[in-house]
Amino acid sequence: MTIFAACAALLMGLGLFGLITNPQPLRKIVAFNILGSGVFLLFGIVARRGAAAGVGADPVPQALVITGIVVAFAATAMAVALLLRLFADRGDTRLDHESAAGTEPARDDCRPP
Amino acid sequence: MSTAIALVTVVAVSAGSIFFLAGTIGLIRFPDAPCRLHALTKADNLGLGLIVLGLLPQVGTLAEALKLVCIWLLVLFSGAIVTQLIAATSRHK
Amino acid sequence: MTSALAFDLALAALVLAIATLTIAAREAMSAVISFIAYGLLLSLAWVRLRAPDVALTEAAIGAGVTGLLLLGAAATIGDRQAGAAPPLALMLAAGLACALVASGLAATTLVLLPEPAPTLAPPAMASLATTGLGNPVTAVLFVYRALDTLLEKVVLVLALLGVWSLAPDRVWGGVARLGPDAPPRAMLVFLAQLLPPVGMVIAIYMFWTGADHPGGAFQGGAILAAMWLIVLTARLADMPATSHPGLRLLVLAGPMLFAAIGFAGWALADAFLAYPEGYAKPLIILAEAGLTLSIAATLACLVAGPATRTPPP
Amino acid sequence: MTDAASQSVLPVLGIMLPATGMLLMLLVGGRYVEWLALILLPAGLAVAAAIFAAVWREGHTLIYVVGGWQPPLGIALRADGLSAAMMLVTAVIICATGLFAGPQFSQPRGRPERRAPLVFWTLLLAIWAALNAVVVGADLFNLYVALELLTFAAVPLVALTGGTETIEAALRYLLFALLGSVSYLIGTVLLFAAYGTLDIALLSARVRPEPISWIAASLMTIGLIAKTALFPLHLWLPPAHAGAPAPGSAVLSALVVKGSFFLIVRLWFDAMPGLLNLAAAQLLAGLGAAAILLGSILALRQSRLKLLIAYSTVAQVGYLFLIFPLAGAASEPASSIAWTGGWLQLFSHAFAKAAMFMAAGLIAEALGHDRIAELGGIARRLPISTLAFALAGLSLMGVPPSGGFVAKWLLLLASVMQGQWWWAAVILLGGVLAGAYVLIVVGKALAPAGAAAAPTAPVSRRREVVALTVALGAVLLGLVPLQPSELLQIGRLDVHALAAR
Repeated sequence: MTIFAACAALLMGLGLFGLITNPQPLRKIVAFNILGSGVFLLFGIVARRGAAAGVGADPVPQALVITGIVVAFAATAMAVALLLRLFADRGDTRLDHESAAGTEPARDDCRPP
Repeated sequence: MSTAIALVTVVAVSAGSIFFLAGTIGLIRFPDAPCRLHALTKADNLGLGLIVLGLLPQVGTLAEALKLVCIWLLVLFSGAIVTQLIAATSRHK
Repeated sequence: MTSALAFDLALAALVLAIATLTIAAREAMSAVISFIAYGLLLSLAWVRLRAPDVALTEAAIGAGVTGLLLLGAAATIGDRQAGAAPPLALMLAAGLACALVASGLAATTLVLLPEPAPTLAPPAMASLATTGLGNPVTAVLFVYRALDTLLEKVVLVLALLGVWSLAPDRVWGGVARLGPDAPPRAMLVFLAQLLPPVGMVIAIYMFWTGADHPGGAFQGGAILAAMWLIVLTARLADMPATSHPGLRLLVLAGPMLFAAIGFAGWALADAFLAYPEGYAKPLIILAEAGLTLSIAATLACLVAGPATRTPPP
Repeated sequence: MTDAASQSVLPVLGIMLPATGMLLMLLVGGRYVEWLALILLPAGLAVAAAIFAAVWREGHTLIYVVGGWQPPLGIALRADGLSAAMMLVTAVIICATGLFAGPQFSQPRGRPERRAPLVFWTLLLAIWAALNAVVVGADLFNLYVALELLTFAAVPLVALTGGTETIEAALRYLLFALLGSVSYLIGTVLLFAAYGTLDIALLSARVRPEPISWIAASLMTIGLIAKTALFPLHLWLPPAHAGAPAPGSAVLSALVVKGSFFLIVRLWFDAMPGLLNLAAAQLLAGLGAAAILLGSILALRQSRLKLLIAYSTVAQVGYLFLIFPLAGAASEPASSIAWTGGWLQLFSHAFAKAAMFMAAGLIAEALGHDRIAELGGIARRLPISTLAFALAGLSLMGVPPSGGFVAKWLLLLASVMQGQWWWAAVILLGGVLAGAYVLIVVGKALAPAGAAAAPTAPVSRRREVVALTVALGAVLLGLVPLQPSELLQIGRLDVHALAAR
């Protein structure tokens, strides 16, 4: 268990590093998933430490992780969809365009026709 | 008797593992896609087959044994097709 | 004991090595491929942590469906998008900061957590008999903390709405593009004819067994989604338009059924999301059946993305 | 565990009514979406009002144990005075936004379903459900799910117009928010590992001032700050809030950022009472002060109206964090005064900012742009919208008798009473800067139209009146007798009393 605790902490560090330093949003999303799985692993260690009453791991943190994995997937799906749309519109996916809305006049094409 | 069964398991699983190891080394070292696939399929089919074979004497019920065999068959099936697809794609490029 | 320890050490080292590879990979595609390998290995770690339900979820959703999604994105975008990497000094500073964070977290979990560890396993097991379920994780998901599960289903639907909303106005309600435009290879078609029946059996087994053994709606739904995606990629069936009433019903039926059961509990069993005595297990299986279908549809639609073609007339 | 009188199903309805409503909308689609909204908005308002009335009348917290499973195994929902007030304000702003957005997001008769209306109405209800779940949530992980619900509803709203810039803003917002969620989640698991519960009331009894509590609380606070856009994690907010369509901006700026702020207060004041020490409180308020000054100065330098308003949100959110040193100190009555002032700031900013974004949206719609330099003559064309903007601005500046005035006055009073005069200086300076950026806009609007003034598009009178009414709400909050201060205390003691058992 000690081994996986150290593993979880290192995974979180790695994921955070990738999220901060990698300029490509797609790689940021991958890094976020590694960061997230490190956090989930921490839940797993907490669950394993809570082994009692004849089960090998506390079921409550396990259930929380299952919920968390699904939520993380939903986040990934939304981020990927935004990324692909950005790529389709602009041909690149850089996030360092300054003053995002500062240069262009307000667009409001949600008005009724 | 139990020693003989254990021996069968150890030998079969070890042999399977060696196939996997060889397949993985091939996957990394071979130069192009068809060669790599060639290495990989050996690991999948034979390696897994041997491991399943080795584990069969250890299971308690018939249902568990069937599950193991099903796993092997599924891997064989999907592995064969995916290999074909990868090969076709790599030739296309 | 020592062999188990050695196995754990090797597994943890391998997981970390592949994670490093994923972060450091030069190309987006290799990063994604090693991420999938990472997810599969991680599910082994979950087995070692005695959490087989999580292991199945991690393999099916964390590695499988997420991997599929990322593969699609990497194939489309590739590395053409690269912005400039931050300067070396900044990288080093970030690396140092992340190392600090990691060691801080490691120290926290290794040193500061109390002994004996607090646990909710005894109350969860003690009440298990009243639920009629055999799998305590399912009991937490559908009985003790059912509100989390219900809201998380709403999150999933909301994510799908968010993805769909990225379709340009003129193709709203249209059809998403899945896979390349070229006609599918014969082999893929063959796979799509043979595998889905087997996959469906496994998915149903997975959902059914979830009440008493590892498995459940998420894992079953993910497998079902994968089968549907294979069939769609092989063009054996048409991708339904996002405005198709049947598709919307499929996505929404599970969460709405679950909410309805929740409200029925309010009317019949004195509390929202409570189950009438003796009916807990059948009601949970009913809810899970609906959710398995809805999860499958939602996951598949999330992978397929927003509409890119106008709806068929 | 809890007395029968305070059991109530209303908090569940507060979450489930908009949540199931949202699912239904997606199911029926097309024109039925607006009809559903027409039913659901008043119904949700009625639920919020009922909760408010019940808490007010009974004077204690409403509790609902979901599924009958008591914490720590199960999940409870708690509506205390603060939740009740938050829910009511949320409901009023959401309903006003619905009225404002009605004509903008309507499906044409007899044509295929359009994208924007369906997405807007479903997201509006999803945000409502998420905010209600955040304010009545009493379980740290349940609150995580609620926060994610809020994020997943807010991000597509930013990208709703479909412009490339807004997509980029939405993606950046999502990445910030996800980092925030992960940080919050680490804190949650550490607290569970240390104390064996996720329930806030149980936690408040078990938590001890020791390193692990500190680490967990810090991580959770950092995560929530990223979602609240407190300086220095504010970078995502201006493009996101300025890029959304006007009704979306109104909800995002008025309500969504407040959801995560609410949780920071829940964490430090309810879940971990006694853990808040001077250094942490001063640090949070210091960031708040930096946000007030920096946000205001950046607002002054904007050339576009919606961006100016968005930077003003960065500044106004800063005021909220003054609550930590001022209300956290145990020096009555000053801390109660600060507590009331802080929440009044939140409520009046919600009204003022919603009104401002509505007015700005109408102005942009009439002119076809929102460049501040070319606003000349708009006061003559859209007098009601300009008045709404100005009235909302009065509240932001803190001019009597507006709600913003009373809020800032109370915070000022509390900081002087406690000898923390430096916060008083920041409050005054922030007021002056807010005055400057509001006056720039109003001055330009009152100026005669330039020679090259473009023709203006017609704007719905009804929508102008909605904006004005919301702005009047911000002003009228200042005239409410300070009785709400008692309401805001309801339940604070309950939690502690519960902890004592």
